[in-house]
Amino acid sequence: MADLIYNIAAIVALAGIVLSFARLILGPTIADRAVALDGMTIISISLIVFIAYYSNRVIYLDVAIVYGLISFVGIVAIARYLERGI
Amino acid sequence: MISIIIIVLGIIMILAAFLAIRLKNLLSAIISAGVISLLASVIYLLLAAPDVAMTEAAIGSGLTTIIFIFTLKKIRKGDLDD
Amino acid sequence: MIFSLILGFLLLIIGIYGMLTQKNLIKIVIGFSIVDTGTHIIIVSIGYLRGKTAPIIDSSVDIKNAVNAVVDPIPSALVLTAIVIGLAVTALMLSFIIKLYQKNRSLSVDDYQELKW
Amino acid sequence: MEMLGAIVTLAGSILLFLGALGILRMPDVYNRMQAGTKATTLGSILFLAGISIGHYECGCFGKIIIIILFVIFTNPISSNTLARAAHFAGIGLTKRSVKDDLKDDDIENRGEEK
Amino acid sequence: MIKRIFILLALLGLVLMFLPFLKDFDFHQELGDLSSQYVEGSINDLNSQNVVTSVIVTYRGLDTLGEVTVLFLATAGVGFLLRKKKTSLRSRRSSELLQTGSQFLFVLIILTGVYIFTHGHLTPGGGFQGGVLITTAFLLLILADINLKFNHSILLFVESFSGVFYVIIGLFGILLIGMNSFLDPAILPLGNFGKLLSAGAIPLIYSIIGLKVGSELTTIIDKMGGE
Amino acid sequence: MKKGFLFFISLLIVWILLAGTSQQEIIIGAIVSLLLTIIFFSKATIFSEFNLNPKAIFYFLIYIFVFSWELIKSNLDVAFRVIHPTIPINPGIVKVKTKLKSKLGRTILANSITLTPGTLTVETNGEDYYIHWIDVTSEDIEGATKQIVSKFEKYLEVIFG
Repeated sequence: MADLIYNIAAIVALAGIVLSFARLILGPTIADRAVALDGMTIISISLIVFIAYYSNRVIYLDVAIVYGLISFVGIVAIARYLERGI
Repeated sequence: MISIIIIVLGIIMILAAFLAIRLKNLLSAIISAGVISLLASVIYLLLAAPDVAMTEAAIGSGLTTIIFIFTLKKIRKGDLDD
Repeated sequence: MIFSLILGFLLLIIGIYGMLTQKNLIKIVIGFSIVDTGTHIIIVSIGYLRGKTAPIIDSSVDIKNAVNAVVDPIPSALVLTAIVIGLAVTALMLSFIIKLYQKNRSLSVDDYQELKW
Repeated sequence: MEMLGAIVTLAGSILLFLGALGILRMPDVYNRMQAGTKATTLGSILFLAGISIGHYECGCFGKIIIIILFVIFTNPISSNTLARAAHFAGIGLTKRSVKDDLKDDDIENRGEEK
Repeated sequence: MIKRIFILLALLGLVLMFLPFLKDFDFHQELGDLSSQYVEGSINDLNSQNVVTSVIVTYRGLDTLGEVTVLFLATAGVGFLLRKKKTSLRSRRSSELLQTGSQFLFVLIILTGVYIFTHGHLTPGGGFQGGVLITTAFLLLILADINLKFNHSILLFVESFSGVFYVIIGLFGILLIGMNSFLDPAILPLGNFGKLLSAGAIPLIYSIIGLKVGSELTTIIDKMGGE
Repeated sequence: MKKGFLFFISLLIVWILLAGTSQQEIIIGAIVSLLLTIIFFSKATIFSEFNLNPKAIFYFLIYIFVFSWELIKSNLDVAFRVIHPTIPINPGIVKVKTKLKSKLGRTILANSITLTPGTLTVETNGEDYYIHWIDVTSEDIEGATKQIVSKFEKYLEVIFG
């Protein structure tokens, strides 16, 4: 029972990734696309932790740590380029 | 479960690859290419290769995008130079 | 995993298509990085064995029976260094593009005719 | 205990989904950013907390706490930088907006010289 | 038009080449001989939990040395192509929030990077990933235009020193163990399986690779993004 | 000196959360944290900008609770607005004022504002913060300041002086 609920949660999160990607396709401006990318990274962190639970390996969490710490740098770089900062 | 995740993420990656090739605006194309390497690291994790997943997460989502953006910056500045 | 193998091939073909059809130099490099990712996915999925886990033998894997419980470590080791080298190669290509742009003020392949026959 | 963790995880995933829906539905960049920052932050916190509650025997509390801290630190910084850049790049607010003090005050060009 | 047809034909040929490979591809159920030898050797001889790490550092250590050399050559190429020149262009200051936040996160990223490359034999990760994390920390400073006054001679010193030290550790293997054991980790005590100080010299070698990769990629980023 | 020690301890805590509590890990973590403290503590001035007395620590704990409550409230608020068929928003960018001086305190204030109901910091300029508000209920500076900033500011003022 609990396993089933975990799987449903993962599929709902996956649907979230699909919706964000739809904004990335539609997005009229670059800022919209960057917002969609930001949303996708955060949902992916949750998905990675779910995979760690699903495969029953604690060490996969290290990947999520690196992902959570690094992925925002790309967004910051896009923003700084947009505002002509770098 | 693993097959479902791989199929959904795979469709998104293929669409993102098409967008990266097709979009006229270079920055949008770079963002789409960033999506590919972002989701590739999840796929490596599903294929039981966490080392590769960590490398791709660190390099693909951060450094590759940034190197492209630095190139665009140099080109824009060169445009304004003279 | 057959789906990831197909995904890798599709990415490879899309990347090559982009490299062949696009005129913009930066688009060509983007195509190259897509081909890179596709190749890496192919190599990793060749090393995957169904129902086995990552080659890191911690407390959740039986040490006595480790050989029958893990996937192939060699493709992982190969791809890991290939990704880092790919980043350096991309940086090198992009700096060539910057240099070319500073010289000719153009990003289109059509404007570089010196080596055409 | 496992059931409790599963329900918390499900609540988190629904919040993540609503955040993504907000990114899709909202009318302009700033409102999308509101949905994309807040809903996904609490959503991922609940998702991670639910998994570590359901599997308290794995001894992974430390790493989960670290991931949650990193998400809380980094998420507002990236949204703030992006909102500032979008406003500087001239992406306007939606027609339904009431006021725009930042545009009226015109401080953006003052800070340009390095 | 003719060009387009040629391109489509080339892609079709590629697909036809790959199709039989996809159709007849049989997934193995067992590890190959070499792989199982590596797995067993890593557990019994080297005391290293992560088999990928022991393949990279020990069994294929010479290849890794070559790869680090390729990285060095690429760095030198970028440095040669992009010489710095002064631009008088105005650029916008970063916000106060980004400046404070990146000073705060800089220390955290460096600490995590050190964790990643010292635990290469226990967790996924190692020198390459840790080096990239350290590069990202410096990149954050460039993006937030903070001047922490790190001077470039330290960077060059770290790069060349770690390269030389890498080779010296390799030569110690020949000196202490035997003719065929360049880069053998058994020059240090092997320790207990699963502890931080185990697997001989693997943590040391991987830390050195991490410093080397980090300083080289930082040089690339600095050349491409610096003013 | 005291604050340097606190910096060292917090780095060590992060290391222990990452690596676990076995003896070797703690020794290596202490060495790494000590090196990082020696190298960075004097260069980055933002780490020494807070008070260190019992009252400040008490207020810090209260602040965490207030912040968590606001975070939950904000999420339900945004979720409600997203689900609603007509998207009931009334957005705008308003200007508010803060009294905080310390850089770290101002950053924490701005990040808290970003993570709480319907507000997003867009730009800071001296004591003015420009905030995108999803549902503007008071258009003048005093009213907006009272509704957005003051609930956090009274705690942060004690902590960061």
